[in-house]
Amino acid sequence: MTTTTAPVQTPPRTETRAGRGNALARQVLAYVVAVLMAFVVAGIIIAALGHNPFDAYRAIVTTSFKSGFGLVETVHKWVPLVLLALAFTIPLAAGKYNIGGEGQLLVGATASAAAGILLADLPIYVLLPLVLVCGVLAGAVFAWVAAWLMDRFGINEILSTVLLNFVSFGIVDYVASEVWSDPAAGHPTTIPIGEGGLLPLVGRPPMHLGVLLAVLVAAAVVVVMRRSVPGFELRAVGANARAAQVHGIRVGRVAVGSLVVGGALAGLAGAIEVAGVHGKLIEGMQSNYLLLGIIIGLIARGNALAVPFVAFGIAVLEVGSSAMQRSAGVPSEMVLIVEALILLFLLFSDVVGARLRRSSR
Amino acid sequence: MNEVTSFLQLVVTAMVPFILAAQGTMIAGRAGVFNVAQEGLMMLGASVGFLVSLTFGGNLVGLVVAGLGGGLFGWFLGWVTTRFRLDQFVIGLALFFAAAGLASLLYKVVIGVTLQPPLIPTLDDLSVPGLSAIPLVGPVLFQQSAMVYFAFLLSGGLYWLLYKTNHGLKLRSVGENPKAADSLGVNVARTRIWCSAAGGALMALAGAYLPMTYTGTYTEGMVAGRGWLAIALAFFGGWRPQYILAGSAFFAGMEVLALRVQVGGLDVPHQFISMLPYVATLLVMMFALRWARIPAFLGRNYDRESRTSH
Amino acid sequence: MTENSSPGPRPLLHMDGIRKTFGPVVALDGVDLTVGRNEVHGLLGGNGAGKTTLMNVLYGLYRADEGIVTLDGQEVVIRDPRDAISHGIGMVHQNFLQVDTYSVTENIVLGTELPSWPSMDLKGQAERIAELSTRFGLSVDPLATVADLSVGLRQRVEILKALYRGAKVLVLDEPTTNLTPQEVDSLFGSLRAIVDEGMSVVFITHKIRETMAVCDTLTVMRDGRRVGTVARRGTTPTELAGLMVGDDAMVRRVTEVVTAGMAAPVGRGPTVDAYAAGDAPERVVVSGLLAHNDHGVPAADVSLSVRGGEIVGIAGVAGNGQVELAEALAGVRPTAAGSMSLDGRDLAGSPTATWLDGGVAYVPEDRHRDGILPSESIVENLVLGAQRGRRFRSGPFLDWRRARQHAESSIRAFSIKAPSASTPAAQLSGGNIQRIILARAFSHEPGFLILHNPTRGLDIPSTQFVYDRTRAAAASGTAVLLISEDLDELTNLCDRILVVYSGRIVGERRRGEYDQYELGHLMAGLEESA
Amino acid sequence: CGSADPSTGQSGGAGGDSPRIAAIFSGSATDADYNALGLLALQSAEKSQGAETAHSESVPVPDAERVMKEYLADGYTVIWSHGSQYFEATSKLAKQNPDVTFIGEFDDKPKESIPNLWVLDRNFHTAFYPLGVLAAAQTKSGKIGYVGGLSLPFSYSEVHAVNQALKDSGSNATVTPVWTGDFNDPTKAQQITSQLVGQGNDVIVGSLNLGMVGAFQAVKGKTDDVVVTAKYTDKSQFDPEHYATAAIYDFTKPLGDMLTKIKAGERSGYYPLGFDTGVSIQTPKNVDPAVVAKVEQAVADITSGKITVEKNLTPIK
Ligand SMILES: Nc1ncnc2c1ncn2[C@@H]1O[C@H](COP(=O)(O)OP(=O)(O)OP(=O)(O)O)[C@@H](O)[C@H]1O
Ligand SMILES: Nc1ncnc2c1ncn2[C@@H]1O[C@H](COP(=O)(O)OP(=O)(O)OP(=O)(O)O)[C@@H](O)[C@H]1O
Ligand SMILES: [Mg+2]
Ligand SMILES: [Mg+2]
Repeated sequence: MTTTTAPVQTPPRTETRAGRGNALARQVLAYVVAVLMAFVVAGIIIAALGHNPFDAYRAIVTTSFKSGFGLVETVHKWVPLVLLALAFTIPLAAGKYNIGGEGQLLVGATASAAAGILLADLPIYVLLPLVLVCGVLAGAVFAWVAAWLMDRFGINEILSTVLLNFVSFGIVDYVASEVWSDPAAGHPTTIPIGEGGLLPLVGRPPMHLGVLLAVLVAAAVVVVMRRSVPGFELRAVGANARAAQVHGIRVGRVAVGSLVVGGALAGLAGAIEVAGVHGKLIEGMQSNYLLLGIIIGLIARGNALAVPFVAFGIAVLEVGSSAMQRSAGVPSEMVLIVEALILLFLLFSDVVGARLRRSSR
Repeated sequence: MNEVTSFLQLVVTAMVPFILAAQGTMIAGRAGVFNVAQEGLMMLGASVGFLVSLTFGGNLVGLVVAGLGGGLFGWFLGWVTTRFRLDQFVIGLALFFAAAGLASLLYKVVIGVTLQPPLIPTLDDLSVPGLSAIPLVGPVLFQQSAMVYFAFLLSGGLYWLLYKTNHGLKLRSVGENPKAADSLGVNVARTRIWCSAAGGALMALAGAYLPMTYTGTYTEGMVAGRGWLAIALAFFGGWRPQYILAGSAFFAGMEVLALRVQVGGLDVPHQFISMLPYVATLLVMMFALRWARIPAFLGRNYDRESRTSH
Repeated sequence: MTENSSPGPRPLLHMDGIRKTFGPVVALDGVDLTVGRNEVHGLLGGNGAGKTTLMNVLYGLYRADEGIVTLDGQEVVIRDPRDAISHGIGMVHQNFLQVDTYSVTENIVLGTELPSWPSMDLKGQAERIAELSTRFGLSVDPLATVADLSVGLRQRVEILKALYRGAKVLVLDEPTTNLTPQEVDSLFGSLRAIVDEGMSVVFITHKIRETMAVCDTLTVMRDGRRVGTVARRGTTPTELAGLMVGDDAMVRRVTEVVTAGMAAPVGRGPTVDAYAAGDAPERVVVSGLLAHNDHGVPAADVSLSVRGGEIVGIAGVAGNGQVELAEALAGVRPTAAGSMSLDGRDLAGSPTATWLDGGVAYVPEDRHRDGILPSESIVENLVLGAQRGRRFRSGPFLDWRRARQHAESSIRAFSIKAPSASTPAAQLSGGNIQRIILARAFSHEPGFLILHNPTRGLDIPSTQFVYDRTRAAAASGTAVLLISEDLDELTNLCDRILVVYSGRIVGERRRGEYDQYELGHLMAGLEESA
Repeated sequence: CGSADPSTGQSGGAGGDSPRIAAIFSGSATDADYNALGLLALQSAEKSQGAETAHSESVPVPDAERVMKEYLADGYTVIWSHGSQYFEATSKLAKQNPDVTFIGEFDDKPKESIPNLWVLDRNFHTAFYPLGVLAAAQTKSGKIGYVGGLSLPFSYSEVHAVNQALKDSGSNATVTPVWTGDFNDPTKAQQITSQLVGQGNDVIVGSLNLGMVGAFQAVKGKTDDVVVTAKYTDKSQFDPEHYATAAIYDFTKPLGDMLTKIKAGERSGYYPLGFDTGVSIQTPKNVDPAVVAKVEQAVADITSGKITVEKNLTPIK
């Protein structure tokens, strides 16, 4: 008999480069469609509110690209976003939810500022590395607290990281309004760190070198995740912790390590904000990076390679949001709604894609 | 009124949003739906609850509509995650963003710029005849607003529902082993969708409680992170209604105590005092509540014909 | 062969032209099934033949693409298990569908419409369940938590679930996999009682011996089609094997599996040459090894040794410390006391990775849970465990090219059926997943190989493949420990069999002395008579 | 002060054509509080000066510089950052963009003067002196509660001013300053105010934004003999029974004044807020007429220079 019966050997999917390119193109297409759909729906809402959606969108797109300044601002915004997205994604690969990027960023920033203020007179080649390293270490330690609570006491990491965020707010407020407060700032802010602690600026308009650092870190994360032994173990734990353990991987350590590395990246983000953007610690400097970082990580589906690109898109949106309010009068809350819609449509594009592929067979 | 009484009254008043939002998280979670939109849904509840009460001149309408709105969001979460099996975490965050945006947007559209924001009357205290005369307990527990009674009765009701009724048996099984539940004719999708809707409604009610108790109006950022704390509280309470009630008392007690310490003039920077509730919670988890168990299928979608989801 | 078309006047259940596809896979291709009244109807077939799928369609868990189901001469539409239950269909699934945290009673009443005001009356139901269980010889404590029960007892809970709902047709999907011979007999007794009360049973298995013992009628499936329906009286094991496997050459190659346990009617293993490996050096020495279970209770306390080239079996009813023993011997579970050495090197107390390096290879019982990374490719799955070794590494990085070559050669050597080396493991069938795990275990060139239920759920050719490989490993000097609940398998392969009960070794038999009933006696914890 | 710095005849808003003004606000302009005041001033400037205006709401401090830069890029000629938290970013940008005129808010007189920066000194301490006088005259328990948000220098100056008023009035009442950690969390404000009242504080001096609503809620409907003062806008509606007064701020006049001067070419200066420039104390309610008189006297004395309220930004122990 010639009817197909189970189990059918699907014809060997040839692993050609073209095949892989096709898959990539399909994925990118899904993203594009989702973004377009989100903008269409948001546009309808904007129009319903009595504003002009085209003006609004023009504002979003042009802010980042019409001037070098806009681009630099976007790139500056990209840095903390990409780092926080990785801080979420790396533990996620091991099945752990790091909701504490905010706290880790703040504690990292606090430590950087402390180093930069206490040792303000040191020359740049000593102070700058110190400022960055302090941020990284502090972020790592703060994440380690949550990891330790998880490993030693079995406390769910979502719970502990959420609570530790609130603790970090207190720390920043204390440092910025009691310890090294700058009375002239009108807001809990520390005095500036030493000149030597600032990241050098390059280009016109000036861009800080933290951008380069973030690019390098993101690239390193991709390489480590895909090719290195720890990266493999991390993925193995995420794919099946039991099987990983049976095969000699120390699951607890990997999970703790992934959270600590995530914390270190968030801490680096804090350090770069201090050393590159503000030159000091400011209450509220974490913005909404945590949530955006999570969103980016989720939109990128945990793929470290996709994170920087998605982060850039979100940075454009964020930078453009105030322009949208400014030039089209659209309430800035619309950006939240656009972001929500992008997420929804992205997920739906999967469902639709799967249906199409099935019906085309 | 003596000091202990007034302190406890404050604690009980402060418990309500924690109870409602965390029980909402719990009821959806016990059916396997992990909602992370609390913060946004509370904002939406606060905004809608205020605006509707204002427009229709009654807190009850405001509460009902806020609840329905939150329920709609919860229902949507349940529906897309069961029908299309979309990632619960992602949809939850998307809903958080949408609800947060909508909350401010609605206020802007309806009220706009004014120096005299319109007010709604806050909830009246209803004393329970007889019981409110008991010393200490009376004023603390039986001289409160209807929402306080609702929150406590709800917790009791949820306990009864989950552990004493057949519906509860089915509901919990859906969060533990949906395949088993399904194979016995329990409607997994429907259970999940309704639990998620109920959860969303409770979260919005938690938000609506804020303007109706603390301000009489909607103010931006009034939720101030309490939604995220509700998630922590659900874990803290081990996803069980009775412990969530106790946990709410602990959270609220710590929050009020932290302020009390300041008022009492203790010479510690207020920033450290404000960390107290969070640090105390972690300490309690470390040394007392090691059991916290989570529903086995929490946050995972069930696909009847897939082989991997059992 | 006799086509047994209509056993009774009007069949109880008739399925007609059932077709079911999963994406490109055609799992059922126009299958018919007729089950008469008061009969045990065997459903026989190899892995992936479609037995489970067919019954899942009947039970409403899968929706068929085409086909009609007739019950009592009435066409019925079954959209979900609720419909199936209301039509009197009950099913015991291959992987038990139970809520671990619930009590037996709660698991059984789940999904029914018990009144709840002012609260559910579970006590009353517990009594009803106790009564049911005595009536059908399925005794179990209705108040016990399911997670604490042995596999055999959980099995009973599953059957009680169906009986409680008043099933007319009871489907059992491979119910004997984890049972001792005694438990199998008792189950068969219960099935008889059930049939005597007017119900019918569909009994899925790939073990020909069992169908011969209990079934009245047999339907054989292969590759998603029904290849024949026969009355038990009119058929022979060889004929059934032929139907199942489909080609005669294959049948001859797998006779060992087909005839397992049947050559000697009293259950004596084939009396091949007596125990021979007696003088080879002891490679593995375990003394006073103590391991705790997940609740911190001591669960396995053993001393044993395995010589090079020897296959030592561990027999026992599931839940008698086998998992703990296997994991302790594999270095996965920390040991509380005792020592274990391989070729004189003491491994106790060191991390799992050291055991792997030391030459211990472990084929875990639950291959999906402990054996594979489902979302990762075959390549990655074969690297797992060796990622830190020199073989796949260059500097701090993994050499994926070498890993890929290794995967491709393993795919050939172990006949793994997969579209390519980058196919995610989750997409493979159970047999092929087991092949990956074996390939990984053997690529370490182990000195000590621990196999735990290595053929569970595998069909005849795959089982034969595992047997061949195991023998080959032993022949090359590996010390093999085979932990299994399948006595046929143990008596077939092992040079010695140790019986565990409650975590201790309670008896030892050598090849030539095997008697399955005696072993079953030991497994049940009854003192050695000798 | 550095007001005499004539713009030397080039662009920068001088020269008659209507200015383009951009403002940044820290919260939503619908807050009926500080940001709403800002928007009203901006709208009034649009009407009276024919200015083209734009604004951004809810600008976090770390984003202020970027948002202002975007306005610069769009060619706005006057940029107003409404809130002292933006002062640093504002003065930094002022230095970098000499052609554009900036208006920044501050709580002190800045050390250096920048030729294209108007400094609006909010002088909160001035307004809190009369509130202290009210508290001194009104309290029976001798306990006064001060509810702040973040412990910032301007908050300290307010507490010092209240203390000075107590001393000057010869009162031996004490002030308990407490901080909610957030100017906009009404829930915390309600809780902390309830406890202050429970501790016997019978005058509550509030220095919060949206949080103030919660502070009123804490006393609303209670029989306690407590009065509450507020800041920025008339908040009597929140609790007419316990509301005493508020330090009312109005930015319409200061902004108008500065814009007029900018138009006239005066591109930098120091604009202190005071009782003749944008600040007023509402006639106190729910207190004795004698208390009202004392408060009004204090305002008059400050205006006339008879009383100098010390601006003390140092932390409170
Ligand atoms: N949920 C599913 N998704 C995809 N394919 C499936 C699914 N269930 C069954 N199949 C496929 O349908 C075919 C029949 O499988 P089925 O489980 O019915 O076999 P079986 O006869 O029960 O085998 P076994 O003896 O291994 O239990 C197989 O090819 C299998 O891969
Ligand atoms: N959940 C699933 N999703 C996608 N494909 C599946 C799934 N389950 C099974 N398949 C496909 O069905 C085929 C057969 O699976 P199944 O486990 O039934 O194999 P089998 O016939 O029992 O083989 P074996 O004898 O090796 O156990 C597999 O090759 C696999 O590609
Ligand atoms: Mg199979
Ligand atoms: Mg099967």
